[in-house]
Amino acid sequence: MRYSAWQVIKQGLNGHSGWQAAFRDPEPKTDYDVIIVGGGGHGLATAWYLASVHGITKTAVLEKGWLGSGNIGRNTTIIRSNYLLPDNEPFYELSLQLWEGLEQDINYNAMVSQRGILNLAHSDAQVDAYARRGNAMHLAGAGGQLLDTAGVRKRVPFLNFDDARFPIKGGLWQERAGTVRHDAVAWGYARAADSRGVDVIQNCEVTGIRREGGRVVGVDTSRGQINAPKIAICVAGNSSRVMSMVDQRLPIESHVLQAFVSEGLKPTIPGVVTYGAGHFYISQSDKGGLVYGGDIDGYNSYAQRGNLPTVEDVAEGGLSLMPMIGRAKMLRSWGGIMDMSMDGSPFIDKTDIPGLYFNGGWCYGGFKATPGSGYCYAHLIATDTPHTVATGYRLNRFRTGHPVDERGAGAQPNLH
Amino acid sequence: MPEHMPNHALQPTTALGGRTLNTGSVSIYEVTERALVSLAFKASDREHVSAVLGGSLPAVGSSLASHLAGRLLGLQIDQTWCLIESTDSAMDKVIARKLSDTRGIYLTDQSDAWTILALSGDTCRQVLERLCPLDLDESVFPIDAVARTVIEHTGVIILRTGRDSFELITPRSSTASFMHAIETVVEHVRNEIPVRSQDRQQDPTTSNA
Amino acid sequence: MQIPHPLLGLRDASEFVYLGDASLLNRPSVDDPAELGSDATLDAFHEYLHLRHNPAGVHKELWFHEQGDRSWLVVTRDTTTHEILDCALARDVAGASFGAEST
Amino acid sequence: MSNVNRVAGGQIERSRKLSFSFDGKRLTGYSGDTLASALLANGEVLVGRSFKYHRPRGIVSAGVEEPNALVEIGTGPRRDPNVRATVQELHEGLVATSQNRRGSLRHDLMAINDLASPLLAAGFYYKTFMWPKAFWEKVYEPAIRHSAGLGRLSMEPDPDSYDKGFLFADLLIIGAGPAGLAAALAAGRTGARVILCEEDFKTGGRLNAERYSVDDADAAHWAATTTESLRNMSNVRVMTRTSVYGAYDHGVYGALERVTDHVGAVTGCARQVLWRIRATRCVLSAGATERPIAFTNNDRPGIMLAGAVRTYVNRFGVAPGKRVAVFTNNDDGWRTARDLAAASIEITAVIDARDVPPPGDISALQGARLVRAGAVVDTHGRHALKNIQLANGDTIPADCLAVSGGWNPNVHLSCHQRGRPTWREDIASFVPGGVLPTGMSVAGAANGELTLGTALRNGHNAALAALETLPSISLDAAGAPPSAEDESGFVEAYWRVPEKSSAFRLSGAWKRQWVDYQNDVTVKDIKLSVQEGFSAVEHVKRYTTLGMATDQGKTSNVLGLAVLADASGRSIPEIGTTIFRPPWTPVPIAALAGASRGAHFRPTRLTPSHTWATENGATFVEVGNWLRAQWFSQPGETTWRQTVDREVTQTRTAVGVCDVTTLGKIDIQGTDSGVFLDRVYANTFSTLAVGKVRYGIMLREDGFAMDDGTTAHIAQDHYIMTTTTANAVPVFRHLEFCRQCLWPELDVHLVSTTEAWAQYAIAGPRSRELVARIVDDLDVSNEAFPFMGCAETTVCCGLTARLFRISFSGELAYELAVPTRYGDSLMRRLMSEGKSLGVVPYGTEALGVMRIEKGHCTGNELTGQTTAADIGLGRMVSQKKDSIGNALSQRPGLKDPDRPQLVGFKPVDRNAQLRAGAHFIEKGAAVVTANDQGWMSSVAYSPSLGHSIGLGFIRRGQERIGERVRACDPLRGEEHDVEICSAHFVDPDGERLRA
Repeated sequence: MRYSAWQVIKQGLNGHSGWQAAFRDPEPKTDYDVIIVGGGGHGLATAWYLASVHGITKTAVLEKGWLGSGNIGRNTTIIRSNYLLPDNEPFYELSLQLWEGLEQDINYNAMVSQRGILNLAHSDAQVDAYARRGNAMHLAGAGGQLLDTAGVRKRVPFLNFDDARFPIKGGLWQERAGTVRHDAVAWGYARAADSRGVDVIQNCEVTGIRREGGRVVGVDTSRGQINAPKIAICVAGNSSRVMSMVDQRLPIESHVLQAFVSEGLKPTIPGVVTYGAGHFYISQSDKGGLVYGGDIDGYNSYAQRGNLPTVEDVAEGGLSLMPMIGRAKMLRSWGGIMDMSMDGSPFIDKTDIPGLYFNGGWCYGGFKATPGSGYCYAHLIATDTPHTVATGYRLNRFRTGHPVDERGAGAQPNLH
Repeated sequence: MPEHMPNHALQPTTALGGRTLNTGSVSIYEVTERALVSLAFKASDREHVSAVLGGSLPAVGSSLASHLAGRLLGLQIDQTWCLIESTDSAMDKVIARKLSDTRGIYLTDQSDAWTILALSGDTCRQVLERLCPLDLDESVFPIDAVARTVIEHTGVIILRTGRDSFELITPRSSTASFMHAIETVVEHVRNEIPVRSQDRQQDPTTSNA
Repeated sequence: MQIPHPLLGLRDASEFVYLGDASLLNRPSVDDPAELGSDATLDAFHEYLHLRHNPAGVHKELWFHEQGDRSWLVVTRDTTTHEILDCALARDVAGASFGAEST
Repeated sequence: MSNVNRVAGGQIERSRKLSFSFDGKRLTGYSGDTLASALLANGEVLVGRSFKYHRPRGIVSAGVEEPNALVEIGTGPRRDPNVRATVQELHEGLVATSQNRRGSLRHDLMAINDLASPLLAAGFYYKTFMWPKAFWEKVYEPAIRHSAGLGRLSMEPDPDSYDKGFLFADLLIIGAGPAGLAAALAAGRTGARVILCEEDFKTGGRLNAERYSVDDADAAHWAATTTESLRNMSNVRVMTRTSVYGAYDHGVYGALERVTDHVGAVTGCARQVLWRIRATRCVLSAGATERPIAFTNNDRPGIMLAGAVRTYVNRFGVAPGKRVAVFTNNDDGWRTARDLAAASIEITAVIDARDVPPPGDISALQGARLVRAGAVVDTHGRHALKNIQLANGDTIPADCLAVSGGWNPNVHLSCHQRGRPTWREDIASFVPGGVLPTGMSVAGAANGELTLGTALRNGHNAALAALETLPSISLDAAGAPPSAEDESGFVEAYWRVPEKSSAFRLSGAWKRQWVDYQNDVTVKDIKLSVQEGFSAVEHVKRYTTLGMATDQGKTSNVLGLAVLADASGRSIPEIGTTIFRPPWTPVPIAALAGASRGAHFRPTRLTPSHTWATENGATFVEVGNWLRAQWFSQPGETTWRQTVDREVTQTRTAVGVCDVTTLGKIDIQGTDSGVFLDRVYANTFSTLAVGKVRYGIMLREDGFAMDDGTTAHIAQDHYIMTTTTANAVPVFRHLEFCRQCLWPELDVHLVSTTEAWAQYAIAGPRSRELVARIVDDLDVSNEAFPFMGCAETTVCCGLTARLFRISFSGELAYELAVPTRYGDSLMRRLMSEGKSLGVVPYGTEALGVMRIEKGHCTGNELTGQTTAADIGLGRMVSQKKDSIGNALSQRPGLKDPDRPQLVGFKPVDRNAQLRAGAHFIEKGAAVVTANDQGWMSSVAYSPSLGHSIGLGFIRRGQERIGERVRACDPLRGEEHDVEICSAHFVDPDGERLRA
């Protein structure tokens, strides 16, 4: 059923009795062309682009819990393409362009809202770094503006310009950035892929990866064996757990990232603002909650919960940057498992095992990459060659000495 | 009098210029006539060092008085710091001369890296519980206990000198910020007293009657 | 979290700085400088520095008591529950047969 | 008329009358009232509007679970949005304002949303607003954003202060109701360190709200006297107005104490204190929350939870209505009716969903309609309830309907780690289950023990069981538990009234049964969610927003599960709950930040010459946490460039002094210090003679440059390392890692001495003359004290000092260090002694200009992405030894000759001003990523050369000296042709610094 305003009115007048399930709840078949392990945003997007771009529809997406129960279901919903390095910027720009056409592409309103992002600078060196980054964005066609203090004040007058410990020296503004209703991305991709015949299978946990003659041939799951010549791993924070089934160690550690939402408030913050002298970023959801976060807790964890020092650190950054949010109240906090890579950049690559593909290492930046990741992963699975904007995301790049280290923090995942 | 008194013409300054605060229930003053020297050694040499120090090497977390080098603070398994009455800025050399055997013991004068604040008074523990992440209950942190920790993003060494008195040793460069943090809490604790006592009157007296 | 410091008792994790897997104690040794750039050396350092078991479960890891006694600790912790099973001074672990049990 | 609904009794202080206002209307109440009880006393039934449909709403509860009665408290910058009227204590002059309305509360223009509600079902927005594309952000979304949201932020900085603290206990007791008080009493008597936290301003919990007896005394009185005796125990800390909001790892709990909210603003006080409580054991005695029943139009003002109705009558002396009806599925409804009757309030009906005879004595309920196996099928009244309708069509007048659907134990904190609650059929609710937070046990109603006597015993026993494991605690002193009768409490699961006609017809479209009041989630929404395939509990929550409002579903979640179970043909335990996450109740962001905000966000570090610099016209700049002098303006100088040019020129022609104390200094001692340095630096140090300094480059293990600086061999087995200002802490940490974790066998010791020494760079052709005037006996001639020499010496007649002949400016230069206490005095001395030499102080800006003129790297170049080779120091990476990073620096990607290399850049048009951050593109090539050749990292105007110069990285830069490329800056719309040149713009052969 195609969604439209007319349909909403029609169904509304009809007591909503005509709405169908957004996606089927199919039983797994025994054979597919491609199995995607992981029913999060990236896995579902991959399934959609495999179907819509490459015509591969005999695909199963296997999700161990409920659809979208991973990081697509708990993040701060920011999309942007304001990266520095040539291995990153064109990829994120592709992703942003896909966001811009997403709703028409999948006939689902995921509320892509391009309200802009402002990254603040608090030293001359930071202004220089943003200039370098802003130019890299322009080279990749992503746009962007460098604002001075007055320009920042004009756009976000309620920041701390008066008694800031680290005064605002300027900022990098990307107008096309913004936020998206995160759960709806998973639902929209699932519905679209389902409409092309893809089986989206929930409550189906992969317990083993089968190999014959060196090649992968299928997976064992909590719902039986499922076969396919191509198996695409896309499990974010659980990457190491799944890859350990084929005895692979990865350049990845799993860490916890907390995020926070305040009680609902009338419109307050127009776009996304990030603090450059502390770890803090914030936006406001359409329901009125201030959605904010900061740094990861910093220790390996699969517990999906964090601890107080980070909660406080984030609040300190927030109050320093915008003291007017002091009386907004934190309503809820949550923690997700981040697949932190050694250089802060992801992997979209074939593994050494024929037929086995790997997508992961998105750190805490995976949400904005969802369409781009799905698009490039689908390209890799369908053609066995990396997409041109994703050639840097190789698994062996640390051995060869080609890290994609946006922060320059080196091989320590919790610093990225 | 320190043994080695330079007669140079430069004037010393302290981080707070000797500023003090006294509210009646809390007093804070900057201790200026004190030197701080670290003694570093291999952890496996602790017995030897203890012997050199006359058998008085404190465990990590505690302090004790030494006739050779003032109060010894056990701060690391391989470092003991000496807190000595002195205005000499090179007490490392003075202590080195006093020790019978300095093999394997490395001294560094740290007097000028730190500010020492003496905090005491009836409500000083109430003040500290809003600043210090350590359990300062006497059963856990008795007199002479010492610990290094962090207060308001600033490193600090806390030494308990009495039931209601402490010395806080904090990096010199950020002393003003540190002092501000303490003063703020001192003021809050003092001004809360009437708010809380007003409240106590209401609480148990009412009933259904 | 509270780290059960072997010398100091429970101390708040906010006093510490985390590094990562305690296998970082097992730095490969290069006795012959001529081997510095060899494939075998690069493989060994690459695996040492970059590849992780990243277990969901018991994990030995390095924490530095920066706002405390400046000791590096090897903490044994369950990454699924955060329960801490053991804590030792890294200097005592280093040089012992740590390598064998970590891999 | 004021306080029209006040009845006799209650625990308010009638002698202390308080005036307050609501939406501008002046009203009065009493000390001991909440805002909610005072509003009800004044007959203010309509207090707010719902989130989505802007339905009129009244007070539902008497506690933190309140979904409806959210108001703004205070005015100006202290305006506090989304405050629960049921928690806010009344104080003199309190100003409350209703929220989420356009126009007045009574005539909210947005109420039109309710008319459109048939279209606005769960998830409608995912299906529309997609055309035309641009309209989402410009038209639809702003409208949605504006009608959603609740209270308003003031948009001004919060003027109040907040403290944060740490508390420690053997036993933390969360909730001072009957179970909590019994636990505290038992634990307190044993001598254990106990903290008892209660979020209400009064301890006692339901004891204050019911007509119970404990130990044969009035229960509220027992609570008060017990609390007083607890307060008198030195080992017990009773904390009221303190909400424990989160259970974190290893026995750490977050708690928020409201210090002044009950009296209004108090200057010089912390408004709230955020406590981190570390407790070895914890008893969670957080009580239970009553839940409503879903029936058509169950959200009208006047429809309240039955327990709350009792609270208002018994505790606050307020009748929530003049004619009250009761709808219940358990005995509590009857208790409500009897308590109200005892207060002479008219009961019009008691409708019991169960088919059972009325429990207990009903003699007081004469005149009321008593219905067995009954149901309320609809209600009427726009801004206030007028009547209710029964299944048989009868209409019963009521301005208040007390509803009891049973009680949900407050399991939240038990689930903050891995706990998953388990279903208990007998009370039709979830109780704590799975793995509780370390050290926690649960007692009383929170554990499903919903009767008083049991709760008291349960609390007492839980405390003893918790303390049993602790050493040196004597349990004998605990005494016997308090005693009370167990009241009847039989509940029969009954969730919602069956709908009369199909709701899936337009005629029934406006007939809705509310589940989540605040977010306007109805039974229909949950059914639709299931119909569309969103039937996992998390999907339902996200698709309908059930339980996502400010109350986090405290009253609605279990009811929602029951509706979901019904709609999807599963049992409630099969479905399970959503995950409970901190905080239990909302916590102001300001409280979480505490004092670390504004100018005090982070400590400020001051250099030894700070006072002097302030006196001498310095402008300061933040470098990490340090404040450093950026430049020293002199009278007549109108731009900073004038000042900086003068400082550079004066230094290069005479002598300049700069405070470089902020550079990290590490004292390295021990017999293996040289070996250690060889292993941590890429280059060799063990060959360095005493009295010499060497420049060192330190790599990370991955082969990229980490930091650079000089290390001086000051004495046998004693080195002094310097690091960059920014890396002082990470380098020290790294060195300790190397020392303790990699090579513990080495005899080497590290002490940070950054702050112990005030250090000044003295640079320029006349620096030697100035230094000679300061040092006592040291021969500073070029022969005796050459470039890269160092010495311990004395200055100014006997002061210990260290002198290093090193240069960052490229001039003849020294760095002189004295104990920090003499730093101020030495600066003054240098200035007075140097006056005749033309001395000038210079700041970080001039320092920056001079280092760019010399091609020295700073953070702009050492970005963590560059190798030693990239910055032209590849030959320093010794291949004769294994040191940190030497091996991996030989990976192909790091040795690639095509990597961008550091070189200098001059504008072809010497008048052009270069820009850091520009990218290099070949002539004629398109300005796109594929043609990106590198970037400009640092730029300065060189007063020595008279034009703009830059340092930057460009592919194969060293081979391309003399080549011209474009420095493109599309970000700022600029582009300049530049010439690639040596990075050493001034004195390339280093003659000056060796002079």
